[in-house]
Amino acid sequence: GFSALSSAADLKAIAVLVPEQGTDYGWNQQGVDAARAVAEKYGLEFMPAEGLGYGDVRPTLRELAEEGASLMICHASGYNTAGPEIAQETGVPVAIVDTPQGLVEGLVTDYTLSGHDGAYLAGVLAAHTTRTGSVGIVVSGEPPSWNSQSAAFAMGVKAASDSTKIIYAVIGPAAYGDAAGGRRVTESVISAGADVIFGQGNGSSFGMIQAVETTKAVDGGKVWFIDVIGDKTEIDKGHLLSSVLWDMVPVYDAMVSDLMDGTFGTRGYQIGLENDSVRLLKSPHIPANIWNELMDLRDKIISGSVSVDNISDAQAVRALMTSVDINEG
Amino acid sequence: MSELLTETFVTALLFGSVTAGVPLLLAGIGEQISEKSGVLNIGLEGMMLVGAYTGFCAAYYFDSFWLGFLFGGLGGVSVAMLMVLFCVILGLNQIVIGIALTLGADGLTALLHHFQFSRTYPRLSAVEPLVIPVVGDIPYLGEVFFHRHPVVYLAVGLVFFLVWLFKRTYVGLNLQAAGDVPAALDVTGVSVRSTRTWAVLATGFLAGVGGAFLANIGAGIFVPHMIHGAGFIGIVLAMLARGHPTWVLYGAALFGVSLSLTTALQVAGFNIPTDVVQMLPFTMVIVMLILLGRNSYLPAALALPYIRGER
Amino acid sequence: MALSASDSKIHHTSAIELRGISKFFPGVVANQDITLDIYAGEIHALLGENGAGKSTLISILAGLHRPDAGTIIIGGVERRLGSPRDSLLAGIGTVFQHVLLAPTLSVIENLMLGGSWKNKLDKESARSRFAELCGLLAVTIDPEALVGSLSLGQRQQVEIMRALWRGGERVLILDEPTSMLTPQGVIELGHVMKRLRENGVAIVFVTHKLREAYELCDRISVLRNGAFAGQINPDHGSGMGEEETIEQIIRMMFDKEGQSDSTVDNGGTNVAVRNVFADSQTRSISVAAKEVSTIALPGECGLSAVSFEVARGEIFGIAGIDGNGQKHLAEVLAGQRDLATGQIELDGEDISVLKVSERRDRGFRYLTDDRVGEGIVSDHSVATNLVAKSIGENPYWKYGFTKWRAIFSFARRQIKKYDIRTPSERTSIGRLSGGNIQKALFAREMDDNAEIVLLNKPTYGLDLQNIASARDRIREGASRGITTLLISTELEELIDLADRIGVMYQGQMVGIVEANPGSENRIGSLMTGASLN
Amino acid sequence: MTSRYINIGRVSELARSAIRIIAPILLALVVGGLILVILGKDPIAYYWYVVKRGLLSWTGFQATLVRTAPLLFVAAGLIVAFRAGIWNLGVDGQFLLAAVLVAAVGSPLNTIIPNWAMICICFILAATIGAIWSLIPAYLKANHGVNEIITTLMMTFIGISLANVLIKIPFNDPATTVPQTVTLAVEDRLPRLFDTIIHHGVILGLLSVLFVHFLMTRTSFGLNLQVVGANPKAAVHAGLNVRFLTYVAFGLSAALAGMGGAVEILGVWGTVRADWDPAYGLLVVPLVFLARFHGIGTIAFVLFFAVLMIGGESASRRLGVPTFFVLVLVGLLLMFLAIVEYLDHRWRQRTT
Ligand SMILES: Nc1ncnc2c1ncn2[C@@H]1O[C@H](COP(=O)(O)OP(=O)(O)OP(=O)(O)O)[C@@H](O)[C@H]1O
Ligand SMILES: Nc1ncnc2c1ncn2[C@@H]1O[C@H](COP(=O)(O)OP(=O)(O)OP(=O)(O)O)[C@@H](O)[C@H]1O
Ligand SMILES: [Mg+2]
Ligand SMILES: [Mg+2]
Repeated sequence: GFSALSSAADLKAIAVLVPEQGTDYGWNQQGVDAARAVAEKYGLEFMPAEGLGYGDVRPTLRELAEEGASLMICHASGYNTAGPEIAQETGVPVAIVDTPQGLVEGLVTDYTLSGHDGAYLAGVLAAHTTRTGSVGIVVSGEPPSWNSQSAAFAMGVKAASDSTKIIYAVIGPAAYGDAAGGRRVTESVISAGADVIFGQGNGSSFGMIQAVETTKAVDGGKVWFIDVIGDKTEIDKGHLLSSVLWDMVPVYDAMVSDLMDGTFGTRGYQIGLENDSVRLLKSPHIPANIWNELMDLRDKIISGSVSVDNISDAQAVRALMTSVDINEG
Repeated sequence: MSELLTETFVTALLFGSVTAGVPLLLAGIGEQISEKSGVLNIGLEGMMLVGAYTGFCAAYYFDSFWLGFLFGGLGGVSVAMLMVLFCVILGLNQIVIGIALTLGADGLTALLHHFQFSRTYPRLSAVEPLVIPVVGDIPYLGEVFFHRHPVVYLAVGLVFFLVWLFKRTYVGLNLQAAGDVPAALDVTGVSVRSTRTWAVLATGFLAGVGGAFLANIGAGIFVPHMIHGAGFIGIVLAMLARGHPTWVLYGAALFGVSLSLTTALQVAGFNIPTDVVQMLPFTMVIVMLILLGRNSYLPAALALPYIRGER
Repeated sequence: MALSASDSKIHHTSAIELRGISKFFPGVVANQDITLDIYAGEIHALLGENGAGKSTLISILAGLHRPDAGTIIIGGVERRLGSPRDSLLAGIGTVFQHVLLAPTLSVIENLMLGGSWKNKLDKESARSRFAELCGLLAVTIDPEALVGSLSLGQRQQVEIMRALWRGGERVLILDEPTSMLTPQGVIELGHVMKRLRENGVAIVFVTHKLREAYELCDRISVLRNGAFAGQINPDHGSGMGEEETIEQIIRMMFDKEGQSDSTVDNGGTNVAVRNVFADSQTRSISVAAKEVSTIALPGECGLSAVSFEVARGEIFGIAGIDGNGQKHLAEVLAGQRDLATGQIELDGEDISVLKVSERRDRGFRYLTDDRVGEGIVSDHSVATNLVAKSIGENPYWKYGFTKWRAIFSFARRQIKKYDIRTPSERTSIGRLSGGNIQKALFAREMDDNAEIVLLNKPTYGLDLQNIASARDRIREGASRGITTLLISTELEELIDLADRIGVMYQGQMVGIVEANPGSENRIGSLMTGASLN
Repeated sequence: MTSRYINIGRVSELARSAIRIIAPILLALVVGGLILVILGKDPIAYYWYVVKRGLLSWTGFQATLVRTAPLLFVAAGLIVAFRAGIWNLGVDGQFLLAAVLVAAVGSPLNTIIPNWAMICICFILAATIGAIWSLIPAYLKANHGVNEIITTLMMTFIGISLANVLIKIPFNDPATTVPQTVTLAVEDRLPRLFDTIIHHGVILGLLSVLFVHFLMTRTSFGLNLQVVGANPKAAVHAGLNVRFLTYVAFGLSAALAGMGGAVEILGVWGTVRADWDPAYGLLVVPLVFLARFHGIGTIAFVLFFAVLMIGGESASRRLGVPTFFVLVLVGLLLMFLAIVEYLDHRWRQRTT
């Protein structure tokens, strides 16, 4: 049924499916907001399905298809087996994440989001900011998108100052909502010397922020937090150094237009620095000179003169961290 | 790694273990009380969740950790009251009600959070520890154990209070009889109903305080589903402890340590998947059970409602 | 009767007056419009067949049941006994038919139960109190022993102590307190009761042993089918001798003339002592225990080198004060317990290693004395319990499929044959009266394929008519060639039934005596170990 | 019997129990409705959507049936265990591990042997894995009398972690970026009924419940288990091999739970993703209790709650109610249904 969709008139509604409520200043919220924005832009009906959890979303997908969704965005890596199956079954185009090889013309497209370029910049920023010479990475789990950013961040740090230590810690399996765990682990990382924390994790990242706000660095000074995906400025208490912002509007926008041109499913989508779909949050705490340096670096990356490889394998990520070098040596 | 494992770091790790252990301890000894009296309280997780929510609200709005714990306890008690009504007074199936309460509490607190906090995510400030003079200066341990909110000292004290209560008081006798042969207690003129009622309420209070501790001191924030199975671990600890409060203490310590062991290994750079480390405590316990193979004492009337004169 | 009751009121003050008490249970009227006065300073026997409603009436007085109709007047004022506490506060102490103690608590702790939780535990004073009660009842029990480790007899004594411990200053109720006691224990209890009577305590005494009732009691009330059936005053029974009185009681209890001798006279003077012992040597040995010993946990009494032989068709009595190894002996024979040394032979074949089921297949039957504990599955139906030991066997199972219809009709037949009082074969057996449970167990063991039956206190809790029929069945079985091992604490019963009697003392069989009325004293001295030292 | 044994007729039992069921459910819905009103949503609309989607709409109803398949297997397992007096609260671990192994071997096997054979082997494998995972609790209970609530709960905790390790390391599908096992192609999964989305697992689930119901209530084996469950001392006294029966009950129960995992993977998922744990046990345990271990009752309850899950998801989405509300509703219904069970039970007692 995709030829039927090849003119704008047939596009009726966009559905987006997210595992948690779209109010987390992070992955879910960015996804829902972006889809809403695009729907408005094209005057399409918007069908959000939030808080579906990580269980079986096939019933919801089928129902959305029945209700006339023209595009179903499965905004969770957990949905990328179900999505294509239902696309085949119902003929309704589906977008999934983290599966570049999974494209099916007219039916399935993929958007693999990685802010690794941005994370690289964040790493540089961290290296410039740290007083103690140690920075920390705390993640709630080890999904590819987290991994590639952790790796890029580490590379950024090393690029800026080779001597800076990088402390890496995973809270635990399925610890996405484990705020207490986030805080506990972050506190340990801070007391291991880190005074800049690069934190990735949904509910648990609030625990990390809590730790950053309530724990002194080993030098007695303030600890900074670098966030990902969302913009928590509204709820910041003065520790939010920056954030690697992800903007999915360009991605969804491109999907819809491809859908109209009948080229849907012929290419995957990324976010990147070039169109600011990945960018660093400019907080007042970042000194101007450093910010300018970062922006230059950004341009170099865009121009390709600096390239950041995209490492998504957990083991490879750990290999980049200071502690492991010491271990091997 | 050697340079990473500084005193501050090790201290922080142990500090974290204690912080993680205290909620388990509170919930565990709480559960132990109601189990002694013959009520199997599967709703522990729910009581902790509600305690975490109410405790956080109180601590946040009244800006007082003490009030936080108080209301956390009361939150737990409010769930416990349902348990009392359904299981002690009406004699409904304890496992059904326990699970129902846990599911309901999970949904309700998440719902409340959604409408109340999901735009602002309020967070508490750091807690002011009560530093115990002398012992507080011991390297490592001093900070880990004696730079704490008083509630931690109370929790540990409670363990030994319970040891005394169980062995040396009528309440202890009554609890044991109520869990063993309720009728035998009943015919001596002590109401099984109020024995079990008080026991369950006590459980609710302790679980609630445990939840509040997790939210206010553990996380400093409330997020949905934040108890994360701690309640069920508490149930297991209570049962393994076979009526000894001190064993719950050891159990809670074991879990606390294993949690920060995960972090320690990672920070130290050992490439062990977190899942493996997570398995350790339970695996240890199972192995211990197989080796020691002591049959676990559980009250004979555990999970059985008592209806007077029933044959 | 009513007349005698009312005129005697003139010179008696009533401790308790029951007015039209009724109690209904699912499908049963347990008590029906019972009106009864209990006087201060009397020992009042409450008699009635199994299921007559005695325990129910007592539960009502103990505050465990609320009567569905009627009022209770205590010391002249109407009282509502809404809970055991009310009843205790009203000065009523109770010994329950089925022991109600916490096995994981020590004896002393069990006795202390019930103090207000606000007071502090004072074990010392409790111990001294305990000591004097032990003296009073002439028993020796370790106050620190866990109740779970005591024999049923000892538990019953603890239960009696508890009744004396608190409450009971106005009325003391004893529901079959002697069922598990030794003759000596019964005598001591009698003294205690008399002493309490002197202090004006009213004592309600339930028993199935009419002679006990006759000897101890001032008045005797009889329940039948839940209703008050009449009253007798042995002492007033001017000119009415013991036999006559008992005749009259039986008439009241069963609403019929007492028939066979044994029914009336359970006094053990049964002359027809069969003397198979003499020729038992010539007969084939059916069961033999050789130097059997067991390992005992603390509190239990194990066996040390017990040996005996029983001839086919013989009734071999095993006497002894409860808790002298009878339990272990029974369990070893039944195969529920491993023996440490020695061996057990069945028809000359060593069966020491055979499992319970295998011994059962060889025709071995074991009637346990732990009725509620291991005898029945209390929340399963009477029918299920009647077949519980032959699950999977024809004709009630075919290819493993249950034929419930057949089972239920079989159950109905058994219920009729053994006169088990139950609303239906589907009623859960736990709801039956003590005696009726016992009948069901009896029915289960006494099936046609039985060749050796081991009966542990088979008649305990039975009313005398059922005792009579039970004893007849045992005799009849023996005459059919069934080998019978009869464990009992009641000499009278043993002497009445058995050919020979082995006496247990502290886990040893201290002697085997030919059973005849003359040998009572010999056995008695063996039981107390007197003959040893 | 004697005149005093009254006969109470079964008059209007149906009507009575009907009321007993309906009333509390209504109460639960009213309480839930109040919450909705507080949230400013229309309760009637919500419930209507639930019924419409979960029950009345054909596709929705299919979804409901599909959802029941694993629940029914888990329920069957629990019926066996509970009737045998074994509180196997570890079904989730048994379910999950079986699921993981089925997912791991499923599609490789399918390339070398015919589909039907693969499916059979997967079910056998699942049953075996489940049973193995119950071995330690069984041993500890049978030989040391260690309470199985503790051990099974712990084995579940371990099982969940172990499942993750398996998925992330040995069974990880290199083709996917997220850690998950290889995926069994849709056409190789359990065949579907006609042209619906309902796979045969649903029927197997129904059969499994009916089977265990029959097994436990109509066979000597079942009665043996029941005796052991109701009073182990009596079982010993009756000469039953309590240890053996304990192992069997555990094994059977866990095997069924494991097959539940197989059905979910072969029927719906085709793969298992790391950190996936549907924790069906937590829902099914109370349902089996509420049905008093009765097969038909269990099926009814499972269906009812499947409707609620499928319908609730949809209703929440349409009305913009956070999905947490479904949890609240489940909790409420369980509570009020427990009251039904209680009243009904007491009433039965009064009549038998
Ligand atoms: N306020 C309380 N705190 C803790 N436990 C209590 C409390 N009140 C009662 N209990 C428990 O309930 C049990 C039974 O209550 P009950 O009312 O029968 O107590 P009691 O012994 O009668 O004391 P009192 O009647 O003076 O309150 C007590 O033994 C005690 O274990
Ligand atoms: N809680 C109960 N539920 C149902 N039926 C009961 C209950 N208690 C007693 N009954 C029934 O009431 C009747 C009287 O029982 P009760 O125990 O009072 O008889 P009893 O005189 O004590 O007999 P026994 O001499 O055998 O002890 C019996 O038919 C019994 O089945
Ligand atoms: Mg009181
Ligand atoms: Mg009785």
